[in-house]
Amino acid sequence: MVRALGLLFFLAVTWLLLSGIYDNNLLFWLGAASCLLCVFIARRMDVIDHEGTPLELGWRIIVYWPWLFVEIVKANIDVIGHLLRPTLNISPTLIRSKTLQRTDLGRVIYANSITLTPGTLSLDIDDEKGILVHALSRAGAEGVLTDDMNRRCAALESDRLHARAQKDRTP
Amino acid sequence: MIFAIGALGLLVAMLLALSRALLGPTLLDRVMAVNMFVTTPLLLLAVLGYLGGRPEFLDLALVYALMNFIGIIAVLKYFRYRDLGQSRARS
Amino acid sequence: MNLDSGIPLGDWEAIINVALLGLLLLVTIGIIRVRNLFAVVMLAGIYSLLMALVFTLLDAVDVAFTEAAVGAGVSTILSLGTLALIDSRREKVPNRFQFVPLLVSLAAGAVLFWGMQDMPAVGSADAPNQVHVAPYYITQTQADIDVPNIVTAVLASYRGFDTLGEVTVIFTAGIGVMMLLSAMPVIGARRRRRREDDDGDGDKAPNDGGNA
Amino acid sequence: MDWVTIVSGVLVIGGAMLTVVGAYGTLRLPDLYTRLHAASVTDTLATFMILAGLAVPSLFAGEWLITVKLVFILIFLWFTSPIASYSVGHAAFFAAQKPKLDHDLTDGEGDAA
Repeated sequence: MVRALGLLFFLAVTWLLLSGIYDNNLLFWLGAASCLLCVFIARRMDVIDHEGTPLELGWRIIVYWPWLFVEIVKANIDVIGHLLRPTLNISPTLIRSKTLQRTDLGRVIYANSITLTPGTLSLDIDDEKGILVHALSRAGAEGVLTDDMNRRCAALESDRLHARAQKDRTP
Repeated sequence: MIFAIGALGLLVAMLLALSRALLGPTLLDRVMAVNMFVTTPLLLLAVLGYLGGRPEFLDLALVYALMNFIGIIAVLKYFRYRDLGQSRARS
Repeated sequence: MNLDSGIPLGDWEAIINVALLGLLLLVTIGIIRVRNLFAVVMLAGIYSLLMALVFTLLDAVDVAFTEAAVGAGVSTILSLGTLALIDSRREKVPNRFQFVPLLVSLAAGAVLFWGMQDMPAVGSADAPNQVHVAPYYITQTQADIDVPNIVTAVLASYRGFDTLGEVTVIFTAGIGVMMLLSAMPVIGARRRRRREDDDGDGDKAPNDGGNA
Repeated sequence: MDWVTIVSGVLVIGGAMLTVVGAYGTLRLPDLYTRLHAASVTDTLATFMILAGLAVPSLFAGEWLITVKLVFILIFLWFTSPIASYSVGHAAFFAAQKPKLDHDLTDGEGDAA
């Protein structure tokens, strides 16, 4: 129920910000009705769970995003340097990175963070073998192997999220 | 002026991405090029809104972003399962 | 709502228009040249996106919205659904130069150009469609219906019965397509089985693209 | 020229240059996997720079609803683009398109695929 309310709140805020019309009663109530309908359908589809509305991530994700942004900028500068060099000096590398996360949600965040930073690209996720990463250069691959991002993604998962994931897995 | 230069740069980028989509060589190269191509008209749309002094039209850019995503997922689902209807167990 | 013709881009409008139309031409040539239906579907999606940009430049934002959502999104997915049902890999390549189709399309293009001579300039204020009912809609919508978007007001209220008829037609067509498709899975399954007999792995993606 | 114009100009033009660089990279690099890296330059930093360059003048003109729309576009793109890239790379890898590799630090998976 808390999750449904959270989703409703998020949808309502999105609707209000995107429409920008507040002095028209008809449109206002139609918007409210469409938000409620969306939440109702989402409940029927059974997608309101710890993955659909991950409220447990809370403030941790707010701290993680700026760090990820700095990483993205650094990786971009690196890749642009590779692209603009007159002679192509790349050394494509394939590695496996063992995941330290305990939940699927954490693994997905880690894999998407790897893909979002240019120069590294996750190709496959396997629970035992870890994430298969294709890197543009050997240095980039070694950057992944230092597990900095891996540990930060693991730190995103609170115990409550872990417990919730366990509970959702065994219905 | 700055927005016009930005728009011209985006048009050049569109041309380059399009030539990758036309060159191939494999089918997935084309998918990748199309995926990248969609980002540039989206940005061009946003820049054009400012160039014309009517930035309210960013809604359209939002539709582009969502449609791009749905389209690519449909393409790759078709690619993997050869079908859009049912999701079979992964092979 | 401002009544200017198009987004006022000034000197840049011509350059951007020509560049966009050039890209459209390139995509069209690509659609004709590429011999893989899957790639053609994706290029058609690009075509719709560029078309939506051109509509935006013409200040037809509602049309651009529809083009982006339906042309690039829904129709790509529908074409892919069709490709999943038909056998898309064996395609007959005409090796002879086709003279008659070229003649027909050139003639049609010439007729369109000829007809264009009588059209008023794009967005001119004294064009017939601008002086008929359009001024009434533009000035009175806010008082009559109190909806910010005039196009929506015209479609859903001023011409509500018209729209109701259109929706009925589309709904009927949708039911027809669904009934057809509910009979199709049998055919699709048979085809898949044959494909698996053909090349062993029916689920793997093909590597045969790009022989453009 | 006031500094708002300068900042937004640098961001927009720089972002447009980066999209050109990313697109040029997809033409220059040798195989699909490396091209995906170049494409992600366009999807991440270039997009951010252009949208930020547009957000600066609206923010200072007090039109914060437009700024919010720009932020929404950026969030949608950054949430969805890695999923699309992953899907392309995954599909290619399991369609047995071998990546061209200099170093394979796994147990030869790049050859086996």
